[in-house]
Amino acid sequence: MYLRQFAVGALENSNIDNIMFQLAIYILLAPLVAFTINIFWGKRYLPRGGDWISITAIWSGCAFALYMFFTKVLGNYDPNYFQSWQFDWIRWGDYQLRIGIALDNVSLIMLVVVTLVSSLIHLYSTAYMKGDPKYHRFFAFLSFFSFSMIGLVLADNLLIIFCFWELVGLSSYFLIGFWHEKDSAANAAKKAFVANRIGDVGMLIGILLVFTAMGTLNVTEVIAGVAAGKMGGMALTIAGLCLFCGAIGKSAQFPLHVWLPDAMEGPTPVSALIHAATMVAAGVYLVVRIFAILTPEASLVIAYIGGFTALFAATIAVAQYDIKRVLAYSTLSQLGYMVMALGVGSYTAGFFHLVTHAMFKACLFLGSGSVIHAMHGALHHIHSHDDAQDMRFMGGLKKYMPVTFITFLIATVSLSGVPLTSGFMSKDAILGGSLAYFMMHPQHWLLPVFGFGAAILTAFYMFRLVYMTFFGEFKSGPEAATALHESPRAMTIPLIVLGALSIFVFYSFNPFNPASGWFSTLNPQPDRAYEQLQAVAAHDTHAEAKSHDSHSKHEAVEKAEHNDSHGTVVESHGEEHGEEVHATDAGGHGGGHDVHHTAHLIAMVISIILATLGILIATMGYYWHKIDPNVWKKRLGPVYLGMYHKWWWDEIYEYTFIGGTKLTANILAWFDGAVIDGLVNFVATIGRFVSVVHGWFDLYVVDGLVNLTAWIVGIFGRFTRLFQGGQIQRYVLYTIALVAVFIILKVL
Amino acid sequence: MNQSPINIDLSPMIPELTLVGGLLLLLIVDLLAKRNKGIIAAVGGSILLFVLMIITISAEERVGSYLFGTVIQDGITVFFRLLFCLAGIISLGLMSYRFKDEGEPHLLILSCILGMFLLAGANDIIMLFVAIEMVSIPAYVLAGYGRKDMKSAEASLKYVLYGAVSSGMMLYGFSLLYGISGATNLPEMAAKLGTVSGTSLPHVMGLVLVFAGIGYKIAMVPFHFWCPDVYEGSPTAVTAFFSVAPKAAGFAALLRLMPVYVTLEPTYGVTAVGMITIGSAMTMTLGNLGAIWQDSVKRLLAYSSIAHAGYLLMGFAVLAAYPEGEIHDLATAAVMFYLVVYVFMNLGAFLIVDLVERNFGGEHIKWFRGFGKSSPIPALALAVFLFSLIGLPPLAGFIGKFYLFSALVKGKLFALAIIAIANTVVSLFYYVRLIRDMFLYEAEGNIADQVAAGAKLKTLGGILAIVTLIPTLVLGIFWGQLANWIQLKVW
Amino acid sequence: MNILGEIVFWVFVLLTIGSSMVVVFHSRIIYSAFALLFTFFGIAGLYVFLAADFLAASQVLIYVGGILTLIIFGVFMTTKITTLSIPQLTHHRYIALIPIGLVFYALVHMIFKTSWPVNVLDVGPTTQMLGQLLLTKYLVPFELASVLLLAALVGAMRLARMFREAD
Amino acid sequence: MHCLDSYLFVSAAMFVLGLLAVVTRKNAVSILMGIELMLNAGALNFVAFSRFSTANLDGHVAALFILIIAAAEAAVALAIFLNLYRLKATSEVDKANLLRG
Amino acid sequence: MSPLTLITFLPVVGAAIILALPRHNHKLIQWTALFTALVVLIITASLYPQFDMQKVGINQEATFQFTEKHSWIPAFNINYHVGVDGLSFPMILLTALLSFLCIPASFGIKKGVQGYFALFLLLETGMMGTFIALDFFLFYVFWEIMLLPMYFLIGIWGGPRRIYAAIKFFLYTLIGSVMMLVVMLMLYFNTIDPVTGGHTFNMLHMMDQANQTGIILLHSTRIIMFFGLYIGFAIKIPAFPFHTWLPDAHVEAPTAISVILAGVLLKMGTYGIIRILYPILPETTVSFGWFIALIGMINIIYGAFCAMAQTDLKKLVAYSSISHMGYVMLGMSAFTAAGLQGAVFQMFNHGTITAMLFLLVGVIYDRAHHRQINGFGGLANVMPRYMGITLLAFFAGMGLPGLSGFISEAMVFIGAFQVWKVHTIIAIFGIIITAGYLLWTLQRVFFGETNPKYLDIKDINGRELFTLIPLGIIVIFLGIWPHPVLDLMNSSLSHLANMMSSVTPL
Repeated sequence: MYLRQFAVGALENSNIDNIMFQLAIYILLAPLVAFTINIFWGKRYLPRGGDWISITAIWSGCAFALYMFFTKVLGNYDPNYFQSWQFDWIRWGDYQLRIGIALDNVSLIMLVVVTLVSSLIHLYSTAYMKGDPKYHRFFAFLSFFSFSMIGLVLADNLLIIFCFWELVGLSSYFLIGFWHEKDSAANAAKKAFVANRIGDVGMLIGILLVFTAMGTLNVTEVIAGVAAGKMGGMALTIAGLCLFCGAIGKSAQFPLHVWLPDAMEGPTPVSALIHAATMVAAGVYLVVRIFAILTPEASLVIAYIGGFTALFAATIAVAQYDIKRVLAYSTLSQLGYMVMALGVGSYTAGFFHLVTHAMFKACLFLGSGSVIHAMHGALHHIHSHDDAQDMRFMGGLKKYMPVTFITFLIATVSLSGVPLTSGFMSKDAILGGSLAYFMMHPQHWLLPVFGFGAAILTAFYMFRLVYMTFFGEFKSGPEAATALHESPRAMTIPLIVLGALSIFVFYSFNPFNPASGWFSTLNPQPDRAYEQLQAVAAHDTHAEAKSHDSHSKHEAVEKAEHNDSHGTVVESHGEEHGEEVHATDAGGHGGGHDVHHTAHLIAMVISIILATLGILIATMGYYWHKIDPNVWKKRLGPVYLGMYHKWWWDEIYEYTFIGGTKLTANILAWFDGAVIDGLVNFVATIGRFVSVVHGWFDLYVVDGLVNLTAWIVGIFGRFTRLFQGGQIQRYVLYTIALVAVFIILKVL
Repeated sequence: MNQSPINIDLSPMIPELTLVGGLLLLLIVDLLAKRNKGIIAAVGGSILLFVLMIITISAEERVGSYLFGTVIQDGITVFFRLLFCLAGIISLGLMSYRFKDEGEPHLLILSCILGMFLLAGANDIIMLFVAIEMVSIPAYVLAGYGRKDMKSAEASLKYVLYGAVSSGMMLYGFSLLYGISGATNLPEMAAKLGTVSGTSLPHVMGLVLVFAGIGYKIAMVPFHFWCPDVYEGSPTAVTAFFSVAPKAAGFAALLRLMPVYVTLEPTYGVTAVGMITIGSAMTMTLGNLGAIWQDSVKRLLAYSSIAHAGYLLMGFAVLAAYPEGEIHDLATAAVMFYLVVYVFMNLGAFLIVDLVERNFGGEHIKWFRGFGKSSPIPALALAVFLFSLIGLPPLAGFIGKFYLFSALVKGKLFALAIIAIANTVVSLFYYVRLIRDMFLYEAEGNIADQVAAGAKLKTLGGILAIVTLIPTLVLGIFWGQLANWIQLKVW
Repeated sequence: MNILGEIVFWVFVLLTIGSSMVVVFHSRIIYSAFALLFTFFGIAGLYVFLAADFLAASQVLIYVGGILTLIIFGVFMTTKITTLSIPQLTHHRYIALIPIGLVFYALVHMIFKTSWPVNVLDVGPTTQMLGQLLLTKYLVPFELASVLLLAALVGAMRLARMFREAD
Repeated sequence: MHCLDSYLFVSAAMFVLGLLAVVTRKNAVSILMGIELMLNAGALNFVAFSRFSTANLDGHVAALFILIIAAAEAAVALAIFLNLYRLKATSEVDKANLLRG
Repeated sequence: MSPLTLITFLPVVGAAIILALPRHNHKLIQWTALFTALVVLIITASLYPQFDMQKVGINQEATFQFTEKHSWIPAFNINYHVGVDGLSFPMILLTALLSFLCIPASFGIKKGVQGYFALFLLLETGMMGTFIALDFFLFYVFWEIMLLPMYFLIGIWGGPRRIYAAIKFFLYTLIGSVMMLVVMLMLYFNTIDPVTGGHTFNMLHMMDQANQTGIILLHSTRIIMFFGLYIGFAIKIPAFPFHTWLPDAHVEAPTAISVILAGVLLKMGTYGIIRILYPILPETTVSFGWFIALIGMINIIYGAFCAMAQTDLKKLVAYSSISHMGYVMLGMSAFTAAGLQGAVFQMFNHGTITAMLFLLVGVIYDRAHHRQINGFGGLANVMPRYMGITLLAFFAGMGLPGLSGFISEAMVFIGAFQVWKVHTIIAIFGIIITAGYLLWTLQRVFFGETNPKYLDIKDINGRELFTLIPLGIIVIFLGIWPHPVLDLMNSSLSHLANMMSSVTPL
């Protein structure tokens, strides 16, 4: 009764009637229900461990998501679509913290991506996890993850984003540590959670900064608040970077990247779902959400972190032998791309890459899962304890697993950025964006270098992987080969679907111009709130600086010239108004659109060349065997070692942060026991020393009065007793002496 | 010389006269009785004290000073007389366990009480001196009552020597005061000394030396040395009596002497407040420190009683600081309230210690280990008394301390309050140690069987335990009545 | 006062102090006890000089006749009597001198630094006045003293009986 | 001319000597003698003040009571000494040190 | 008679009944105790619908609820004055709940059953009384009443070093309460009852500056009083550096007593600060807000680090309590509605969460007879239900969203950050360390190969589940829908926040 009172009080202002929200809530809660049922009753009472409940929940959710997507996104084609539903969650004083669901194009697209990939992986898992003793629990956790991820996507409020953010971390923890009997899995789970927490601390601080300045956490209101000038300058930069810290953790950007490769200890479907397609993209999604409030300085930092991660992770991927690790580093690298894209202001490109990457990377992981599944069977057949994930034991698998091979190849091509794939379009957009940024700000030449460097390495290591796995001879012996087989249909269907979705046609009918596709149309670059504010301030003097003509098309050369002149204008102006330089510098949003087109073309050419080059080198090394990788290993020397050992970051962290923390803990615990507790033990130590001689200390003090006070008091107590020696005449003497002293001192 | 007819009103002396008469009667009965002399004397003495209480209450309204100002009767007198009777009755009960066949100890206690009665009303230094000796001399004998007990003999020796020296010093002090004031009557003396501006040397030294006598009676540092030895050596029942009644009498005397003390002006840097504050601080500190390592529970309680004297002296410090007015009355009431509470809890504690000693043959702390398990009821009672001595609510001891602290805080003697707090904490060590030994430890070694047999409070013991326990518990919660009554006495 | 009186007074003073010192310092207890006799006499003499006739008489009667006898009995009963030269030991004599010396210094300082009130009593027989005081103003202490003596008697008897029973 | 000061001096000397006896003498009876000295010192003071300073006889009364009390005290003290001697076969006070601490 | 009086003294009646029961009939004693606690819980719960959430309380006598006021000791103007407001009501709910749940958790006690349950019920009286008292003297008396049963419960039924722990607990808390006593008297003598004109112990009168006179109006005195009260309460919290009694007491105490100790007794410290220190000395408190925030921050970080280094599971939980109480201090140091409400909510949540943790430690201790974290390993497969609940409790302790701890911590951070930026930022890093030690512990206890010693260890049983599941449900429910508790305190604490923000610091 009273609960209803709360419920009514909290929900009265909501417009829950809307079918969209009803569907969204269904999509959100169905997996939660599935989780609850499965975790409690799945094992004992439900057939098949209740997997069908989870699958029903997510597939129906996927269907509804697609329905919403087609009715709203494709049906209406409204770039400014926005709807939200709220209720108040926490109240203090007069303030109500309202949370709820926000639906717009971005969230709907993400919803589709998440539910689709998740649905496919649920299906895949039925085969992959078959026979596992904790089969029901796996599905329960998958459902739980789906719930958290969908919640993250739908959330309209930074605090609730943070909540689901933590919950996806939690489900990731459970799923990485799914085989917790293995120490490595348990360690990896812990590492993932703690690394995420570190990022979350930053995010929390960012949330607090935002809340303190604006009194709201609703994303829309925050953006409006920034536009209204409630927060700006340094504070906004810091807040933006703090929020981005969360993304660093979740999307495993440098320097918190170390957890993701280890997270591959989880079952492969988990790697595909969480650590490739969806959860790790949450960081990028967050940046997408807060894109409008990022200041140029913040963006720049973001761009560098992303770019560095992209290249850095790619170098490591080159030298790995574990099939999943290669993919993991590749994921890191691609996430770096996305982050860099957002950093340089290529909002659409970044988000686009998120979507395409989700598809082909999920496909790759599932494909690798299929391979591992097969290898596992084969190695088990010959009673070998070799690592089923090590590519050095594979080879020639295309013959045995044709479906896997083909889908894998499509995804690889897509990832490598070969034309006619989705990956080509999105990656090209990113590279174009970074190049454009460089062209506007030549001092940031490193960003395109990162991008293009990563591109060639990507093509190389992906084809290296394909060659080592699918081509050549099977290296575990013919006997094992007899046990190799194509995976069951439950596994191949998702592969086919995802492989298909890696083709350009689903995103844009022009394979070389993603901008003409529905995606870009629906996701135009949002106005930067910060910039708007600056623009208002600069309105009188620089009307042209805030040109928002986002669809203007000019000749490339003209654009370049225009941009140059524009740049100079800005710089000359900057001498007078320092802040506004940054305002117009911001990712080249203003005049930068023309540059984008130029850069886009240049980038396209370069990236095709680089991809070809990368593929060529891989082919030379691993297919034609024209180049001996071992020779190059020696030749590269320490560089190779660095790549192989992941540039020693794990070791560095182990000895600095982790070791430092444990050391601090031990020191403080010692401090607590030794110094604070008692201020005592110092004295007690001396006391114990004395006790060796006298023996009374242990008898009395350890007997219950271990305490400095007790000790001192005890000493005085003993002292007092000295005067009570049993000689009555001495007593009289003491008395007289004290009286005499008193009289002499005080009276005379 | 003035030969006018002398008209002496002896009516305020009715309680004392009754007591003397009863005492003589009991002496005769004692001589005639053949058996159970002690029980007869104890019962008779208790009846006598009970009658005295009735007489005292009925003579309550006769306020004023009598017999040429040597005797005063007011609420405080009445209060103390009732208190002495109460302590006397409980002590006689305790004594009758030990002295079943001897009447004299009971009679000596009664004569002690006679001295106390006079002390409570003494208003003249000669009266005071004689009354104090009247309290002391039977006490010397009582301390030596342990039959063939070396410790008891030693206790009485120490008691008599220390007591005699103290009274010698007090006497010398009185003579000095008499010399400079020319009066033996206390109010007169105070008035005389108050009119003299500044303070002369004999004034200071006289008061300091008098302090020796009073301080000895209340076991105040540095006149406390006799106390632990005498308390330990004397028979437990006697110790119980010593620890409350003569001490309370000493405080009564100090209360009477306060007007003289407050005449001290800080010419020599010595004031009554300073003297009493230092005395109080030293007393409680040394009392508590001394108690810490004691293995004899009687000795422990002796030190604890020293400490409690220190707490009580805090009230006197406030009295000295505020010679009259609201705060003065509050402090007086606080001291009196504490004394009531103290009588109950201390006698109660000794009751249980006596029980242990009678059953096991010793009061060393080892006999208390495992006592809580073998005899839960006496142990629980002792725990209550000890917690009350610590001053934990909701027990009476807390209220007593609370009252004293209120007086201190109101009188703004914060330094003393802080010392008292520190002392309360120190006192925890030994009280809690005893409680711990009773409840948390097992009996050790060869005495385990004996302890495990337990000890039971028989009829008399049970009655005495209830008589002491109920006030200790009830006064912790419903103390308003008593406080009101005491305040009425003070006004 | 005449010169003779003066001389006699100082003789008494010297007798009192000197015999006191013998009491305190002599190494034979019997000598101490007898020296105490002279002290009491000396004080009685001083009482005479102070015009306290009744007191002087009481002093001689009670102290010399009663208490001193008691003390000498005490000496004999608590020591094994072989000769008259019963040695008595002393301890911490020198350390005791310091505080006690300080007390003495303080007292002497006080005595000679203070201007005592001067209010001289007429010389005359005091016995009657004392009697009156004792029966009026000091009636209660007077009576009490008798009870006190009774109590002391009972107590002493009791202790002594214990002494006897112990045999 | 003998005056108040000389009496007071005598009394002070006796008081101090009495104290000295109490503190230094081992024999209980000697200590008792010291106590008697102290009491007499007090009495002498009373009488001297009565004569020179206060002009009343209260001092004499006090001295009288001191006499009585000294007697009572001496009686009890001696009984106690006897008791101790009986049990310990000594009258030396410092031998009685069972009770301490 | 107010129902509050009923719930306070009913346990004493129960204790008396228990003492009258035959000594060796353990079943009867246990069920009597359970029944008593159940009745208390039912009465307390039945107050919930009657509680008017709009009423303010704090310093307005008229808006306290279920009040009862009798003259107790007229001589000192002491009243039996009880009542609840939004600050104390959640606390009595918590007390009634935990007291009830702890009784089945104590059914394993075999020694001195009668004494145990009697003391336990006496303890419940002390706790209830402390939370409902509106008269300072009454508060103090109840505060001290808690001490004795606790001493015996730890000292008699505790672990091997129980005596040491009991005495340490006793000494520390008594030192604190004596400090409180002096300040209480200072306040008493300088507060005028507006009606009678005499001195008063009424807290609500003390809160009105118009009633204060004399030296307590001096800044220096107020600072002294602040620290007197602060130390009195800080020892109970326990705030750094007075915290060292806690790990010892917890390690030695029997499970149920640890639960009560951590679940209710620690709250008394912060409750006392908010109930007494804040309204009575507002401007002094505001001036020392930085200090409270600093101590809160140190508690969070320091407690977490110390927890990380522990090898004893119970000690780890004990230190985690220290860390979590730091959030309460941090929250209340900001004097904002969010911070205060977060702090009180955190008190409630910590009560439930830490109760679960201690109960869980008790469960494993009953089976393995040790608590060494490294001595387990791989329990996940043999005790899956146990692990599930442990995970819930651990993650709640970590402040994971969806569980109650998150909301209170978030509110604390939001509230505190507005005022104490640096303190809060440093404190936020505590959540990393918290996650670190809790996950590390999970790993060492549950993951890896199953320790062969414990292959046939029994999973959690029905009685244990009975104590844990209600707490688990509360933790989850309040994590999703915090209003039932948050709304209780909203008006009271908003009022307090307004009070605190309207004063001018020294």
